Amino acid sequence: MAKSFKEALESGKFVVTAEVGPPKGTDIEEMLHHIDLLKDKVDGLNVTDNQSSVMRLSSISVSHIIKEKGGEPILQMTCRDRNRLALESDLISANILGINTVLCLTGDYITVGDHVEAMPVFDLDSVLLLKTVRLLESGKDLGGNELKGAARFCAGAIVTPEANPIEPQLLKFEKKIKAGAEFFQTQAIYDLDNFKKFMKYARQFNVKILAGIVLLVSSGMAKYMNANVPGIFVPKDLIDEMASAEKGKALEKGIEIAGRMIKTLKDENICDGVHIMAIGKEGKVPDILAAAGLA
Amino acid sequence: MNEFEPKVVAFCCQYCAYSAADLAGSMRLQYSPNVRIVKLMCTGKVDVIHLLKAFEGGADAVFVAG
Amino acid sequence: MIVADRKPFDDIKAMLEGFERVLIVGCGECVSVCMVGGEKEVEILASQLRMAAGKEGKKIELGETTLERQCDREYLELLKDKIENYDVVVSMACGAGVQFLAEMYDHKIVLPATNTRFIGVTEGEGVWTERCRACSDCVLAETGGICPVTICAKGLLNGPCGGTNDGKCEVSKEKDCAWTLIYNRLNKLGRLDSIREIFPAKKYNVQTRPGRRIHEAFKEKE
Amino acid sequence: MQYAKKLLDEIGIDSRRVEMFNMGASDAQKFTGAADEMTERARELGPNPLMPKGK
Repeated sequence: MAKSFKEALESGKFVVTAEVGPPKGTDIEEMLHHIDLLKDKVDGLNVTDNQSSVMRLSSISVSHIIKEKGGEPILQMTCRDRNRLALESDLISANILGINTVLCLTGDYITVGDHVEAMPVFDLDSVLLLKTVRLLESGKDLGGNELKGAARFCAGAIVTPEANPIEPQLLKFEKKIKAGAEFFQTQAIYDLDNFKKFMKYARQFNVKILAGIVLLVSSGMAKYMNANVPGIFVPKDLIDEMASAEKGKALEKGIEIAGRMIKTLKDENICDGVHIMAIGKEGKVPDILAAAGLA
Repeated sequence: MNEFEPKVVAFCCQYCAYSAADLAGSMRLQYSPNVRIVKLMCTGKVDVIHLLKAFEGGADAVFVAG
Repeated sequence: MIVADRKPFDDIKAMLEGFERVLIVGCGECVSVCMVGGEKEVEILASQLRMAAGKEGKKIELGETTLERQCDREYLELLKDKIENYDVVVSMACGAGVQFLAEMYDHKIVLPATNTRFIGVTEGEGVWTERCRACSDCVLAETGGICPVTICAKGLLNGPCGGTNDGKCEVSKEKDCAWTLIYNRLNKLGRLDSIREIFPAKKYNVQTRPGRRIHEAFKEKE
Repeated sequence: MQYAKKLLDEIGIDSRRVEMFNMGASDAQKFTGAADEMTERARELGPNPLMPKGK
């Protein structure tokens, strides 16, 4: 797609993004295959930044590869591993590589990953990182110095509509908007009624919301997420539906559910798009899009 | 090793365990002759350091009864 | 107060390998209160060292003393005569005390018996929790008296991260989410407005390392 | 008591050598039981490793 992600967002169309996880190591064959498979089918491809605090290829290098292949990367940036100097430097570096979309995140804590003894940085947080992006666009840096050439970004953030308690989460959501977030990708949502409530609230702000869709691969996975992943709630009827799938057909059922949810979100004009996370099953994203009638 | 006779120190509260030991005597109950009793007002007073000191002094086992 | 842990016995024993005359110096302040380096703990460590040496048939001569505190020269001076009778000093104070002792008696080997952990409070019997990071730029006025720099694992200044769950932290279900606590406290006080504005990035240059402070009244003397 | 056991284990003295028993003033049997049990444990574990051998 020739359109930039920002143009896609502003065009008013139902925006679709997916995710690419950089591998741990220099063998990128499989990742390149996923990029080729997805780059023309979505409006943006998120590139995770040492996801789950596990050391991998950098999100900038992979975003650059996507750009070179003609795709539209969404650079994820966390505040976990870099102080403000490094973050600013990486932001303007990304910009000169043609990477124009950034998703500002706090980042998981170090000890959930594979380098538990490392120093957690968190010099800035996601709100301040968004502010920093806007500052760099004004031609200045956090040290108060003039830049030789300003940055230019479409900046986004995340929100967790199922967070418990929700009030502090919404307070932060509003701060992110104040700091300059233009779009939000949400944590995985499954309960559409609850999501509609969130959207009713979110609609008072001038931001685009892309609902997070995580592909279910089994009823066990749904139960696991309910018990262990903060901010994710899979309602019982969906767990039952997954469990009802014939043996060996659970993945198909998950694709069907994801497709159906996306179709509902689009047809009922509930939100502005979706962000599909097919963790480990990136190859199935085209099937999900087909099931949603978007292919 | 056959002649090894352990030295056991018992820290006893004078109101409960010491009375119990006394009663055991009156009842002519047999118990290990290896036990040396240290009578205390209350075993709440026993500190870790007393236990360590007992071992330093050569005790083979130590118990607190209260 | 400053909260510390005692180093594992094996570590202390290994540090003292080859020394026969050892002076153990406790501290009567924080480490006494948190039951790791006061008079009683000096006795316990001495007893352990004696037994361990006895078990291995080694000779060890232990001195035991506890100072009012080890972060003031006037108390450290009291060691002046005693210290000469020993090859090595084991300080059971916090890292500050160990260093000050070592600085004052720089011809002696001074070894630490504790790992200094944090500035905290006595949460309950035998339980201490961290409450201050000594960041030199206190934000407690805005955050309802709950420190996000200390209580939040990530030290976030602008609200909870996405890892918060049922008021707990993503790092451990045992830990409270600082921002849930802050939100609830401010809500109760009717002061939520104090966290609606974006909190600026923290100024790390006010945390000079090592820190140094001179009381106004003493500045001229300097 | 746990603390005492830990301190003993640290220096390589079997923590089974120390124990706490609760009893009332009339529990003569409990006392004799405790006395016998600890003597038995000491026999099993052998002499206090701190003491010179052969005594």
